[in-house]
Amino acid sequence: MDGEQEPKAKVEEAKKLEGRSPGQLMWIRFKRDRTGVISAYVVIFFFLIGLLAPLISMLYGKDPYTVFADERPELFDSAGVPVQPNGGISGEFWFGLEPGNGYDVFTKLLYGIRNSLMISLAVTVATVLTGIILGVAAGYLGGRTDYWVSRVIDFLLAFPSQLFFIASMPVVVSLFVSPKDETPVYVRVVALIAVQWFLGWMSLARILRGTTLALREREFIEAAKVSGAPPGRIIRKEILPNVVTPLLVQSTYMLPNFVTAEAGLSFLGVGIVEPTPDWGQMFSKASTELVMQNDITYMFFPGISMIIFIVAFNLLGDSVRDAFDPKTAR
Amino acid sequence: MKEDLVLPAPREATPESPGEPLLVAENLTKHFPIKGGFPIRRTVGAVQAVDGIDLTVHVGESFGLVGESGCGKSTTGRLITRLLEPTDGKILYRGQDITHAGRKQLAPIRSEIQMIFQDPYSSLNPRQTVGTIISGPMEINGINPPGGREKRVRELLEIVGLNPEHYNRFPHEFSGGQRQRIGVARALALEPKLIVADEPVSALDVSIQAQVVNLLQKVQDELGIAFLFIAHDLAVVRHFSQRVAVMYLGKVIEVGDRESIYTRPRHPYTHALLSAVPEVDVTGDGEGRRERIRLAGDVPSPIAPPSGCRFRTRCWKAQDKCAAEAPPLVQISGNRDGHLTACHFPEEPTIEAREEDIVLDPALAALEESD
Amino acid sequence: MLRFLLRRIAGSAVILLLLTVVAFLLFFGMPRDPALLMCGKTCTPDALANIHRTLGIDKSIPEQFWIFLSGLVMGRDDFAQGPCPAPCFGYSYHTNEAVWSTLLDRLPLTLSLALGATVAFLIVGLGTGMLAAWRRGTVIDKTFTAGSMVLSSMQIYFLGPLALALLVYQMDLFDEPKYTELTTNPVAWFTGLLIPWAVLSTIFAAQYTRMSRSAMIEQLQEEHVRTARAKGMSRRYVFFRYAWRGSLIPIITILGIDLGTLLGGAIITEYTFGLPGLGMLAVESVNFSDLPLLLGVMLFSAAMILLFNIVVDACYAFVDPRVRLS
Amino acid sequence: MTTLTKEAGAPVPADEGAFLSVRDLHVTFKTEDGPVRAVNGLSFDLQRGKTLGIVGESGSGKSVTNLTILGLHNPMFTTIEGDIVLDGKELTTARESELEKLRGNKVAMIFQDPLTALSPYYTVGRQIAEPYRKHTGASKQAAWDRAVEMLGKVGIPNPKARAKDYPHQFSGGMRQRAMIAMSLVCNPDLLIADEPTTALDVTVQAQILDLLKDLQREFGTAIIFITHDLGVISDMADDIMVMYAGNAVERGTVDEVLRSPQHPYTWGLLNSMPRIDSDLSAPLAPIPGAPPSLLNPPSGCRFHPRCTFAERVGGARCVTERPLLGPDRASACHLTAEQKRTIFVEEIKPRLG
Amino acid sequence: SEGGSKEGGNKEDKENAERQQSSIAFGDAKASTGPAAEVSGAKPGGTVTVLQRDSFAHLDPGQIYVSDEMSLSQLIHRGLTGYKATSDDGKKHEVVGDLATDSGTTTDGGKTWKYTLKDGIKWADGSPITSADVRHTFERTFAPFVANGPTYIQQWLADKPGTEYRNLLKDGPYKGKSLPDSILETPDDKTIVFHFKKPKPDLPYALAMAGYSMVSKKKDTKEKYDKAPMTAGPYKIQEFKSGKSMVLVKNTNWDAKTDPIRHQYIDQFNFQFNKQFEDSTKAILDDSGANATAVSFSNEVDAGNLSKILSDSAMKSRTISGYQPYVGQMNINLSQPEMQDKTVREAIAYALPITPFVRASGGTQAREVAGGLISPTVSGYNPEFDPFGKKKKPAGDPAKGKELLEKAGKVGLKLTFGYINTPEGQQYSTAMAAGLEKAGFDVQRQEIPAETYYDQVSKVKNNFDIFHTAWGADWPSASTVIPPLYDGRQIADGASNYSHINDQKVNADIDAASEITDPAKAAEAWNKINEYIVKDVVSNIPTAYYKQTQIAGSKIGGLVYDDVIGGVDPRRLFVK
Ligand SMILES: Nc1ncnc2c1ncn2[C@@H]1O[C@H](COP(=O)(O)OP(=O)(O)OP(=O)(O)O)[C@@H](O)[C@H]1O
Ligand SMILES: Nc1ncnc2c1ncn2[C@@H]1O[C@H](COP(=O)(O)OP(=O)(O)OP(=O)(O)O)[C@@H](O)[C@H]1O
Ligand SMILES: [Mg+2]
Ligand SMILES: [Mg+2]
Repeated sequence: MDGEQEPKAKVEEAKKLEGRSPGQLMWIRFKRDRTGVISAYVVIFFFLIGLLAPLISMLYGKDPYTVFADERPELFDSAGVPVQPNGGISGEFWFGLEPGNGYDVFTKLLYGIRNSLMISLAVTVATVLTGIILGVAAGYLGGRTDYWVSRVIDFLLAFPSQLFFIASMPVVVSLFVSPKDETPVYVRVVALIAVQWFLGWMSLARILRGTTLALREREFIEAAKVSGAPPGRIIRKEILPNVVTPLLVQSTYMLPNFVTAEAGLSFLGVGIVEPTPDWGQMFSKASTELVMQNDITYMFFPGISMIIFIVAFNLLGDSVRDAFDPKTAR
Repeated sequence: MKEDLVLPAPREATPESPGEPLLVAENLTKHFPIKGGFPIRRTVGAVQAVDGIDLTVHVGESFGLVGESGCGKSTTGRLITRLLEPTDGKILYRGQDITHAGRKQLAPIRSEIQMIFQDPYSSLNPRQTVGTIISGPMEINGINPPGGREKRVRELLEIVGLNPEHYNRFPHEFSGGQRQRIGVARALALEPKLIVADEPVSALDVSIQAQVVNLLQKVQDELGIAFLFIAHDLAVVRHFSQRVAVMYLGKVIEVGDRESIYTRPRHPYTHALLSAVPEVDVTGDGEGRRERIRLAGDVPSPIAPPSGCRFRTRCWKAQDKCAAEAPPLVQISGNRDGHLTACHFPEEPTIEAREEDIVLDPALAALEESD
Repeated sequence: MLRFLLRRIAGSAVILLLLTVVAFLLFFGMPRDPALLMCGKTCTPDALANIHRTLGIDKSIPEQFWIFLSGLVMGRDDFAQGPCPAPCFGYSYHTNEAVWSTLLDRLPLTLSLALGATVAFLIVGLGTGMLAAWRRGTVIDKTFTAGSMVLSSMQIYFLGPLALALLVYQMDLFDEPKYTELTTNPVAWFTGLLIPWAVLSTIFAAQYTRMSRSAMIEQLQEEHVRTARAKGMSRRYVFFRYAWRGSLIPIITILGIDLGTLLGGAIITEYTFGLPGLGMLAVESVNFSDLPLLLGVMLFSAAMILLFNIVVDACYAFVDPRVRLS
Repeated sequence: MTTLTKEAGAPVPADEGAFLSVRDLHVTFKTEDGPVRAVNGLSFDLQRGKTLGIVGESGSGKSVTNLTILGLHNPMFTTIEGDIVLDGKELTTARESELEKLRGNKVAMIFQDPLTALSPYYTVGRQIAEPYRKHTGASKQAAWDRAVEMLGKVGIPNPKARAKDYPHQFSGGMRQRAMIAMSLVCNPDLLIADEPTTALDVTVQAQILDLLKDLQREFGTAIIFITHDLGVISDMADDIMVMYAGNAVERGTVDEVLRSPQHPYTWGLLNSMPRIDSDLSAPLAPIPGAPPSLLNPPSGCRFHPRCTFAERVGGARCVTERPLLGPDRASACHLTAEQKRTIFVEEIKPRLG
Repeated sequence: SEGGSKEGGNKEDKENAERQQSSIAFGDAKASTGPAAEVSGAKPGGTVTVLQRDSFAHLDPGQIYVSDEMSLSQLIHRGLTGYKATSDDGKKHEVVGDLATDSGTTTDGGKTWKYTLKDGIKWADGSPITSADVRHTFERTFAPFVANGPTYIQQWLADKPGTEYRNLLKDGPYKGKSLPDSILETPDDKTIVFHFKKPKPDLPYALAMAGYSMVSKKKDTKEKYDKAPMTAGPYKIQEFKSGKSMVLVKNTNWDAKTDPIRHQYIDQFNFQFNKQFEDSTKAILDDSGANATAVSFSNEVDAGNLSKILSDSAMKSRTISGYQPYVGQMNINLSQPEMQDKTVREAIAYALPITPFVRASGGTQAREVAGGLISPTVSGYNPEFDPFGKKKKPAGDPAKGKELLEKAGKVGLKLTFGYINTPEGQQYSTAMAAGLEKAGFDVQRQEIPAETYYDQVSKVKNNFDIFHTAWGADWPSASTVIPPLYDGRQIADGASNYSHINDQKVNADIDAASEITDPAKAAEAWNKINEYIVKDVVSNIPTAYYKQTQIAGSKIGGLVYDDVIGGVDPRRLFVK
């Protein structure tokens, strides 16, 4: 608490009549945290890369779909391994060429990041919305609603999630696709989002339910009730602004989890498939004999970039949490 | 447990409390169910938080409610503001039954019954500015004071002794006492007739407490607002309330005007309570030493309260009758008008020291004997 | 406590039942007909129908479901492959093996993988985490914190292939991971699983380092820990007796989830290293639209998760008397 | 008796006769927002067998002072200057192992909230027996027996069985009794009780206060008793030290401080406190304003922003110059002794009734 | 690289071509008399470890149709006829009588075939093998549960294409019905006579298939037989843990004197399953302990180790390689309206890059760019045939393709490309699609689950314009390639005429070639049809010939790449 002296404080008050909201305070605290700020820049960098991928590859002059193994056969052996050392890194192909069909790794990584982040972001948004709606409803309404939402959460948490993912992906995809056309990429994307969302919202909902339950006991909610506030208003004006903190903290932890989970699915071959570039699909390529036996350079591009991204995001998450809640030890 | 005795008319006006009865609670009861059991969850018991109490708060008066932790004071307050649904009994506000009124039915009187809370930290939404917090109730009830809500809020801030410039500040920028003032301003925003104040000062430092007590007193005097003032600090209640009820384990065991309760208590528990209050001897004359009563143990659990008189397990006068029969809350002989006591074997109406201290606590007794 | 456990078990049974329903429905949503797989090159509609009949998928879904359920409890003898004692999950469409025995068959690998890794990551993770908390603020602490941050952000599908590529293919230090029964050849069992264990436990250990460090630090700030210090108990005693006990609770919670998932089949790990455990079985059963197998694996995995939920609850009671006595 | 010493200038050597002697203690915490000077040049002494009451509002540094005596602050974030001499031994520079021998043995502590201050994981008996074993080297059984004995002493019915219970099975009052049993198990010479009754009900508080008094009489322990509540302190203490914002502002015996207080803050406290027998006609007279921030404390006298008597000092002394606490019975205020006397008698006392 | 056949070498091509000129003879009674000629240097005893990727899904002869099961079948099952190696290098063979006294006698140009069982032939339990068992074996192939084995003889007996043959004996022999003597005659315990409506000169070949090995009538347990069959070969199953392991031990009731084609040198075979190609290669290279006597029947050397092994002279004696009977081809679905334009098909043929397929399968050591549809292991192979210049331009000729497409006025044509959803399938299909798109096609890739891939593409009403399949000859004659794949009268669900080619000339030529009894002449006739299909009909674009390299432990003797089996010949192995 910043203690405050009434008589003296008046002079200063004239200068800063606007109070600083908790959000602003958090922002000030966050800005002081160097690790957090650097991590934030790294994370923003990745999102920028994703956003600007088409532009960058245009400037760079290649796209991630050109089969260089057929365009430039002299660069490859007959099994599709780049002949030059270090995965064929050269002034022309900055990150080398992908063993197999010989895609350009640089543009593929750009687009891979773009697609992965897009999907994960969408899952996060869907999850957050569901989490808010169900979590807050269960916490605030209590009783039957709470009971059933909690049971559903328990039930879904008992799901072997990965197993469910791989089992349901083909089903979900088949719901959308006409047998004539190629499975459009967006269908896979939607299916990925849907499947991850389906088993992804529970922990957030649970946390928000807890937060709401705790908030419901807070006296300012009672104060609103005593004034005759309808439930809608209480949720909107009193509860929602207060779940923003856990929401933000949780989302910063959730998003990298979704990124890795999405990559895991593509790695298993049930997510995004060739030739659509995707982080996870690159891992799946990286784990082929071709790469592991011949030249492991390729492996490092998706690997290192993902580690940097996840570490930065996790550090950012820690900083956000610290900024909101300076008590917790780090 | 239900009070099945004929009740004395609680609306009887006493000299100290002029005016109409504003709010009347009859046989007010709240039992919180305890869930449990196997294999199917069901109600296996109940916390008898409030178990059939009768209260009357008159227009413009301050009614104090004291008692130990867990005796049901807050529950009573929240029943009266209709934050909780009573299990049994009746609440009449200006003669109108609001016991089970829904949110819509309550709307017209919502603005007349307001509440002030104990915890200055949790009673204000940390994400709203002071202005939003205070104008909230007006907005909800569609009140548009002349000159606009903002002007009214600034006025209110002034009334509670805060700088009107604080309009755009957030609660965390205030100290505990100031927050409590914000809480008062919020309660005043609707120009209520009754304010339920649930331990409004117990979380504050002594040096700040008085600021808030004085403010409330001013509000009560100047605006004629009635208070249901809940506190466990007997001194504060004495200072603020014209009439006082003492609760024990979900029951009112004694009620009366301030004078009667503090100087002529009849219930043994009231005696014990008063004797336990540590006093500062500022004058140093030591005259009129008060009695010393040391009860044994804590308040029993409200889940399975003792039969008959609930205080009997800690009472030095308890007899078989106390276990068999719950004493009714009546005006026993020797009491002034409006001073009701629920006791089979009441004490003398004095707080003077007795010949021998009553020490029920075995350890204390042992230690004192060994001296 | 016992009642509580019984209730949890009953609740788990309900969840398993629901899960079976979902898995059933999911399967019927699958865009392939398992009979096609078995029908072979010379498939005729007649033959197909015949296979449908032998598989029992000509019956209505509720009917099949009911048959399946009763089989679980009482066993069945209406299979062409022979009698199927309880718990009867039926016979795999694809391999014609009894599902239950396939599950039991694959279990030792998954068990070895999960438990071995768990032992490793618990020892390493809790050890480093506590050391970091003990030496909070020192170089050791900072190194561990930074290291665990990076390692815990690793993914099996990166670290696994990387370890394989470097240790097995490029440097040829190890054999490719493979599973040998412990009883057959303990040395081969150990060496064969070394890399998967190492990879799995590196990632997990890093997570547990972080977790146990912050749990310890949180506990050390508890008031009762301060009381213990005020009583004159040594720092070591307070650290290991008071703070550690409390730090176990969040760790047990996560450990329960992790163990449940690992024992239900570490799909990506087994896939990465080509180990035919339950996780691989799951992938196979999905690939072959093998309903009985899929149901078996799903129920088994879910049962593991639920079992460990209950174990976690029991552990809470063991660690925390407040839970035990309530 | 408390002996009082000059605060500034050459520090007066510790009183030979005093059992505990604190001199010019400064405690500063490093925090994210800057250094918090929680205790700022505090000195006091305590004799064996006596009770020193410390009052002051929240955040005035009462707990910090006493945790410093036990050396319980995290050295990484805390700087401690000054001397703490306990029974002839300097504590601020003592090694951790020496402090360990002292804690729970010679000096014991009771904390405010017995629920969080007792470990939920071990039985009450074990927690009481632990320090006894450690400090006396008694056998497990002997320590347990001692724990049971102590529980009996503090009035836990059926102590043999209850010793096997866990703290959460105890009620609030019983927990505080267990806490007291734990602190007294090694017959400490000094007992620090940090608001031991704030979390309790009045009737239970009265039991506990009586218990402490009786036990003190029996064991001859010196007690530092921290509280907000002047009533409690007048009941318990021999001497009183009033703290405000990290400083002691007034010091004296109970009678002196409560009947002829000299510091405006003490007056404020007495005036703002409703009493069960005070005159109801006079309204309470609160201290205006709010406690200061320790991050950025007021200059000069730390009480001056809230002090209604500052003008009477003349000039801006209160704002610029920090008043010193004299020796013995003293108060840290720029008002002259005469002014203090007349103000109290004429303006304050009548209100107290 | 040019992806093509540089390293494959024209020398080898020629050698193969020459070898195929002399086709396999049908042996007489003398050639069919046991025991088989000793393998030079062989000695009895020892245990061999067999590392296999896939567990055996079927042990019932009637269900066996995949190569690793066929290899196993060489050791445990026996049929009426079999291939006898007539050279020590696995390259020369003769079809001889196995259980029968000779490879079969026909008096009417192949319509009636008579077989007589040898004396002293027994099941592993010691009971004699009689003509009743033979009759049962063929009759049960009509039962619905026998769904995975070959269907030649059933179709011939019923004289019906596709799956209609099943109507001849709907429930097999199990409901008391049997084939009439006019079709299958067993006049006594030792004699079996087949009556066909049309000449079937290839019957001795067909009977040599593992799928027509004998099933014991008494011990037939229907579906369950698939896990525990009665055996007659030199080895019997001691233990089989599906997905894990199998142990074969000597069958004491097997009499070398009755068997002209098998040996029984090894005491025991220990199979281990789930050994990926890398695992088995690594284990065998390790060559210590049990690995020194390790071999794999079907695992190839993995792509990563291949060039290392091929260039290591020390490994030479332990390495065997050769062609497999498979030929990859891109089917153009002629039922699709847009595909009926020959110019479009030619555009596809020119534009389609073959390199992606070669690449995805491990490079030129595993696949060789193909010119025609007949494998080098089959009589009639012509190494010179390459109408679309694929051997020179394996990455395709998009310019030419585009030109043709423009000529057809179909630039931007939507081309639905069904591909098998495996990592390899994904890889080559995307690159192929990219190549076709350069020629102006709009390629729609459609994934098909790997497990049901062939079921889906063999549906007549499938929606795919192009899809890739591979076909291997069941015996070294193009009669097992051309008719099942390109006979227009064979179009049916589940049949193998994937491109739905129904060309009058092809049909007529097939009929004619089928009746040629001289193997050499027949081979030439078949090749003509092949060239006509590729060049003139353009319904199937050959992609690659399959090649395979295998290795064995240093203590393994008798290691030979057998062309007919398409891998290690397990019968000749011994431990040095
Ligand atoms: N929502 C609830 N559910 C169950 N029990 C409750 C609930 N609210 C209160 N109680 C119980 O009811 C009893 C009375 O509670 P209440 O809060 O009214 O006491 P109080 O007199 O206000 O005590 P305090 O002085 O501690 O505030 C207590 O035993 C409490 O545990
Ligand atoms: N570890 C710490 N780090 C930073 N500041 C601290 C720490 N401990 C105490 N403080 C600060 O020191 C000041 C004095 O605290 P202390 O606990 O001594 O107050 P107190 O007088 O005991 O108050 P209370 O009556 O509320 O217990 C407070 O402002 C507090 O915020
Ligand atoms: Mg309360
Ligand atoms: Mg304190």
